[in-house]
Amino acid sequence: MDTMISPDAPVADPIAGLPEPEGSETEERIAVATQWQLMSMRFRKHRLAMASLIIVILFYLIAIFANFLAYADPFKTEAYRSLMPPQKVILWDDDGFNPHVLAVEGARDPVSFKRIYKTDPDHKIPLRLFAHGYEYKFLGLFRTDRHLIGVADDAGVTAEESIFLMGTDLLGRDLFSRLMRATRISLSVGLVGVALSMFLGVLLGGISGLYGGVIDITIQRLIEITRSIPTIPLWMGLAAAMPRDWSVVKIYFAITLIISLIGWTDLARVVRGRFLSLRNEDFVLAAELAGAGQLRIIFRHMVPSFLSHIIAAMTLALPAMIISETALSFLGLGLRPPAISWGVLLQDAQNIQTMANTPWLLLVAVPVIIVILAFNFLGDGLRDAADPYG
Amino acid sequence: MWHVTLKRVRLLIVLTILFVMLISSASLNAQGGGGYIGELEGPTLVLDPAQWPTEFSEAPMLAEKVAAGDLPPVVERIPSEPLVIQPLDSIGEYGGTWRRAFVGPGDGENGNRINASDKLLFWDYTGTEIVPSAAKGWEVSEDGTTTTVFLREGMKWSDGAPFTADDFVFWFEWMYSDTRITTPIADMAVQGQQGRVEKVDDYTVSFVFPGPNLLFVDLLAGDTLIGGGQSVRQSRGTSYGAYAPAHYLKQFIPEVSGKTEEELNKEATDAGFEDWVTRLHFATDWQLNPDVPNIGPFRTVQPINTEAWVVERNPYYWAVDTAGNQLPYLDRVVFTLAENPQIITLRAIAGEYDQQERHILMTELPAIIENQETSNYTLHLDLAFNGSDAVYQFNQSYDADPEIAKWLTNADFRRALSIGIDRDQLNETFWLGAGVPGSAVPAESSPYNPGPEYRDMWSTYDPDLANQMLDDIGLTERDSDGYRVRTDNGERLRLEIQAVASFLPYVQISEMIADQWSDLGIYAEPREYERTLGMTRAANNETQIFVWTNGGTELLYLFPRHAIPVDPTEAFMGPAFAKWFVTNGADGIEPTDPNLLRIYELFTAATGLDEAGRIQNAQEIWKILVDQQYGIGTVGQSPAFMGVRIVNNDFANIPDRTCIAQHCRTPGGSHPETFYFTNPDRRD
Amino acid sequence: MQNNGLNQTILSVRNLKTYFFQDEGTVKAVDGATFDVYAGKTLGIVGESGCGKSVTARSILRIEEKPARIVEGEITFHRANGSVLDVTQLEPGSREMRAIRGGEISLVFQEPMTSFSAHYTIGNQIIEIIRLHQSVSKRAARAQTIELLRKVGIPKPERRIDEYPFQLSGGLRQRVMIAMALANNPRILIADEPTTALDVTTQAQILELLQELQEQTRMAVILITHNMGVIAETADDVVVMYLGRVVETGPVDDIFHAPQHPYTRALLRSIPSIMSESRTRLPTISGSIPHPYNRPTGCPFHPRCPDFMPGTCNRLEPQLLPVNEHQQVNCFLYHEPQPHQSNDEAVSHE
Amino acid sequence: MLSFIARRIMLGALTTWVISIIAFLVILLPPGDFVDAYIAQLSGLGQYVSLETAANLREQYGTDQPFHVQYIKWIRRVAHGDFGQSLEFGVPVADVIGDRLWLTMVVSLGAIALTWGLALPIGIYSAVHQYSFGDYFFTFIGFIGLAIPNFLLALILMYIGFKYFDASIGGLFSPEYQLEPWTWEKIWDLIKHLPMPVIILGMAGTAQLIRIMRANLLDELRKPYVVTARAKGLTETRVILKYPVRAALNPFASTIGYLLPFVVSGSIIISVVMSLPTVGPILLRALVAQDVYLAGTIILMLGTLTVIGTIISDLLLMWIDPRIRLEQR
Repeated sequence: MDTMISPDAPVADPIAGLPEPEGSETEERIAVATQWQLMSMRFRKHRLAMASLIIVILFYLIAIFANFLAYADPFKTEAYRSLMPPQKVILWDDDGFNPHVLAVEGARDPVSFKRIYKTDPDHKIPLRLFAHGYEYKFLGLFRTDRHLIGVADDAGVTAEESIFLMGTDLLGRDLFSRLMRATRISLSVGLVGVALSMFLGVLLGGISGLYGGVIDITIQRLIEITRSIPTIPLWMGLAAAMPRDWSVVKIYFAITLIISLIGWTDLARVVRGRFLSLRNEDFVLAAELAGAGQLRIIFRHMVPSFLSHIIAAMTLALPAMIISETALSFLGLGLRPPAISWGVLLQDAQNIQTMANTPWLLLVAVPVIIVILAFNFLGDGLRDAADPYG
Repeated sequence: MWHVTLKRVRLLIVLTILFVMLISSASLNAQGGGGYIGELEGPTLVLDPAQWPTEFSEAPMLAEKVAAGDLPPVVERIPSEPLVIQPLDSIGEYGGTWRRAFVGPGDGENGNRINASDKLLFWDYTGTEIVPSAAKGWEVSEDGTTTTVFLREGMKWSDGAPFTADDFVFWFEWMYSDTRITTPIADMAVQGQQGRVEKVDDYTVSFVFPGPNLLFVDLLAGDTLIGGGQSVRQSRGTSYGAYAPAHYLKQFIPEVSGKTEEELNKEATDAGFEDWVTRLHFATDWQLNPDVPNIGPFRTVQPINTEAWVVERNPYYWAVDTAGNQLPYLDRVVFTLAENPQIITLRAIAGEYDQQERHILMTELPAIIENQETSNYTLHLDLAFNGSDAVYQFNQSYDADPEIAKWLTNADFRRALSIGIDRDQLNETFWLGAGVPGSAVPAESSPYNPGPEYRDMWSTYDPDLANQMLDDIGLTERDSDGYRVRTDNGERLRLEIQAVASFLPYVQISEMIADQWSDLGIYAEPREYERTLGMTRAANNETQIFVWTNGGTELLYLFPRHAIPVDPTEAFMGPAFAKWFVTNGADGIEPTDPNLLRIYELFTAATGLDEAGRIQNAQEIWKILVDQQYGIGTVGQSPAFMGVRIVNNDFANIPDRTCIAQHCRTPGGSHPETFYFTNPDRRD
Repeated sequence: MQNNGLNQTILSVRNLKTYFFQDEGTVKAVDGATFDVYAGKTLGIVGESGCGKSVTARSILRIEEKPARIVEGEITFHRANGSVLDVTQLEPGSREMRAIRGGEISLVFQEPMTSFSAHYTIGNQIIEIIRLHQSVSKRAARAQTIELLRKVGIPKPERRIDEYPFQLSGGLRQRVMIAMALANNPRILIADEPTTALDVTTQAQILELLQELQEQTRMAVILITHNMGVIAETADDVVVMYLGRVVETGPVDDIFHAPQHPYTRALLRSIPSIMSESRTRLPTISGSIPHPYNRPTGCPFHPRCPDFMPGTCNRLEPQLLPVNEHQQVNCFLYHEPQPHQSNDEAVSHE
Repeated sequence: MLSFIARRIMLGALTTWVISIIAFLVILLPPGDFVDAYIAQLSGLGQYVSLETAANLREQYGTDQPFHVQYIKWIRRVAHGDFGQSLEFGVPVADVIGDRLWLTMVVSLGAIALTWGLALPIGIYSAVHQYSFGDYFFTFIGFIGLAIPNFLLALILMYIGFKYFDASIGGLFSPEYQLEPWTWEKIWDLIKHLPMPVIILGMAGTAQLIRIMRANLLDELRKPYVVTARAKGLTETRVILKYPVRAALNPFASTIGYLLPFVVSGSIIISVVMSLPTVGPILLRALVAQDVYLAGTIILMLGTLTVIGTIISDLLLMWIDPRIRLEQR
């Protein structure tokens, strides 16, 4: 009975501790808790994973508070501030602490055809915390126009009177604010997609591993077929088959569905493998002998034992989803404007003009890289921590 | 002999001068004299036989073959009445390879346009005057029912076989009239009645119609199914274009070949084709089949479905320069495959192309300008004549949502949306200030332009008036976000703008317009579709607003599809009406809008009208189109479509500015056969 | 420490300390082990799992793995060539250490199932160790291997040599393991729980085999086990360990007949006796082994000790000192606390 | 054993057949047909197709036929080793793919070699030195390759190559060799062009592989046989390379099957961005153009490769893992 606490303890060990109080309920709780405790202990050891966890949490906070963090309407276009380079924030001036940016004026150079922007050292645009800006619904609860930062006098939209921390895109839209919104969409695409493939993977993998026989063979074939078809044709076919009158939001979900439809196979294999090996584990056999019902075995005994693996797998699947979203956008299949996602922003930067003259548009790649790195390290850490033999 | 009156020539000269002045002033305004827009210029034809050269010379590459006995001497290869071209700057030197980009087997037009002189008639470099090309002249009968074309005596196919009236008769009888091979076209008909081709003598061919067809000469010169020329009209499964190499193609057609259909089918399947028809279409395709004889300056030596499409000089080409040198000067043109526009831009700014005007995007201009010196090329910006590179076509036959349809067909609604667009913003952002904002009417230089006031009509930014107009037509209610709501259920009125990626970033342009319209309380959502999907949707009458160029509409009768719904494959303004129009009412939806019906009437009547009458009708059509704002024009007369031209500094006889228009077959109008390399190293 | 005079010391461990350095703290897996190993004798090391037996064994072979590290102590080994050296001073990867490892001291351990690589035949794995320490041809090594297999009682060794470990039963595998350990006639064989995973019959056979072989070769055996029964049958001397410390040493008879340390006594009480009734619960030691990071102050056994003396046992650390001619015990029941044994040193956590 | 292989092949054939149906279905799923696509393509390239022409083409290509008719027509031809005619390229599918196939192989195998060459040693190092600076450093570098969207990376590298190194842009051959027949110079030219695509392609997969290798090896390092091996007196390098690495490599055998199709499929985007004459861009082109026979053949080809690959993997696994080999008997 003690095998669950210390499976390494020799069977014939005569010096076992005092038996625990009767009742399997307590025993299980302890068993599971111990496993989680162990996991968190091991996880904390992985410093990079800890740092990554913080980064991931930060990014999800950005996603949640995207509108609050953005200071400019991400859809507001303005030709006369097209492709403006990032502005420098000046924190101190002669009056002491006075964060501001310098006003910028631009015109197109007739020879180079570039828009050239000049700053006006005399025209300071002060920055304020909790400034007024465009109106939005805060967490979907109430309407407000407060933003974390903004210009003091709510002057708003002209190039002379506004701030562009990361510069602007071709249409003169503020890149920083667009990036905030893109973070929201791209990170949630990942989550929804992973949740869906998780569901499919656990369900089909579980059924396959549990029942075996014809069902197993069928599902294995399904996995093999799905994996054998190159992803791009599948994406294209499925994307094109989407109902045409769907709104951007619905298409967004459809895209995640498409990505997850392809992503579930890996997980299904993992789950199936776990089920197969667990079926023969001592404690499952013991539970079976003890007359526990099958469902009870699955949920009380088997699932907890690989839940940590699922979580790790999920964390590792997320960056793949995010990368897929950008790739889909590149192919013109994923999220398309006016939706703002990382893929859409990256696609905007995918031209020679950006490389040559407006490299700040490439800044979009930075959060993508950071998040993907963070998720990978986080997943790595979780997996290392989840390994029961660690 | 030629149907060009002195009066008309004078008119054209005046118009051209006016036009050049207008354009240069417009461009000065637009970009303060960037220096990239030059004077419209090009080679001219020497039509007076007295000035023709009497001695001929040829390329060293051919001279070798003559010496080896593989080719007859140059005098025998050139017709007795060749086309004599006065090169733009200087008599050229033989040799060299023109390096260009192409984007795949679908980009045959890339080469077709270089071979564009295989048309019977063509336009001069201004794109306003019809001049001879493969045919030396033409004549229209008094009653207008017969158009006669005069061929060049001694002219030969690229394999040396004579090019005669028999090739026209063969085309008409065996390739055009055979329903197994193709279907009849409107270009060969008058009021639905098909015309026919008759041989007068070996070098004279008549096109005879059951009624007056005064437009036919224009059709022969235009980029039309009948006049487009062999390169474009007999490639990719089509067999139009007025003539065909009878001596070569006969072997592929039952009856004429002396073989039965079964025998030919057997041969075809053995060769990997579906049946004899597919094999015939392959055989006629100069892009795919290096064996097919043609009459253009170049013939294919490595087909288009490879990494590099290579075309080489036609040893029997029938044009010479004023010094008697057989054209073309260049040995060959090599098109290298580029899978995406970035590669083309990158290679272009690295100086890897000698002249490239296709597939170069305007928004990349600064990068192109920057690298001019280091990569030894010069940028030219050529302005188009069409009124708008981005027309928002409101589908008048839309019927999926009655409420939406109600507004799409409301003239004031369209007008309000049109004046709700800040075109200067669009011009600055997407045309880098180099376009002309305004309505969709063709350039003021065009005879069809209805008058300068139509450039601004309903096309000047006035958001207050727009708001007022929308209120007045009953769209007064708004939702909490400030958007106007539908009158039937009170939900937000949502318009969908359908855009497909192309030469211009239509999606982004639409995003800017949607943002501007949001100030009017109009919610419009730009939706990007993959091109096939977008076009299919449009053809199926599923789009509300479609954005596309109106390129080609400057010659309204030759290329009406982007202005009037007459061809269902691209009738964004009313696909169901177009279907109704082409099927004579058998299919599609009949329009009830009197203005649209009037447009159809004016358009149909034009075939039987003389030049002046046609101009009058065209102007009236444009007036209605602008007043009704079926298609909202934005910015046009710009270099956006094939007008960003990168030219190697060693390349000569290159016009400063060239005509970019559908009918000019850019760069065909500047006769690429006269281009040559000044740098001897490049001529090897 | 007892010295029989007749017996030659091959290995003496003095005050060995092997600690695990981890982020959460340091675990003193072996905390001052001291004992001697004599030629031809079997030393039994006994204790509950986690008491540091296996770490001691690995420390001798210098295959203690990260994060474990020997921090103090001496392991003096008398080599076959007569030289004497302190193993703790050698680099684990040095040529000398590697020559000792597998050549003069070899290891047989716990899991015959997983102690062999599944990817190579048993022959391959034994030939490897022979050729590593003796310069013989492959052929000769193979012959030697067959001979070894025969010696440990593997039937048809000519055929078995080419089989994979998973094709053998647990007992046979452990025999192969022993054969491998004997391949180079080691001076010391460390058997780390060699019979734990085997059924009772096989256990007995394996122990018998070990004893036979020991008689033939006069090698010393260190037998690590938690099983007092096994100790009683095979060991000459016994070392009892608790939480990294040696709590009692002595000849096997003395330990069994006159256990001194309360822990030793408790251990002996918990051996099931054939005489005891099957339904009765075996006496157990109250409480459980403390968490390694939470080692008690003073005598580590005091929280479970029936003879716990408040104020002494929980504050001061006892030392291993002789109680009689043969035995040494680490307990305040037999020694007065020494003044310099201050508590500072005894605090083991952090 | 034989019956096992026979059963595997039977199942493989069945899978291939289903793939062929799905491939065809996926291509025909989007609305419209090749002719629509063709019209749309020409519209964007300045050429126009009339209604009449469209009708002709439709009849000629048979794209107006229902799904099963088109499918049966194609699969019959496939059964005879004839993959039909590419609608867009106008020549038999085999001719379109032919030249590109082996260039695809060269690029893919190059990428695989790079991935393995980098990932396995790094994975081993990372596992042996778990949580060391080197472990973090190499894993980090590997992940960077994974994290940068490779279409962007390709463009950036090409631009840098143009701007600072005067490298030729895209493709696998310099323009002067493009039209030349095969010579040693041309092969050398190809070799000079290979590193950039190979690195970009290889980088994307390296992190994954490092991670798998590291995890596998970590699992193996904890197993008692490693201690046994150490106790033999082997050097540490020998211990690790002979025993746990060998075992950790095992699972890789089972991934070999997916490797080639995976890399080919993954190379599509890079090939488009860098304009490589591989199968990738024509697959994408064929899909956009709904060139059914061409796209269908490529998908079927990749699918079949995968199926064959998995069978080979199974056999390989059997061959290298004595447990599986002997227990299958």
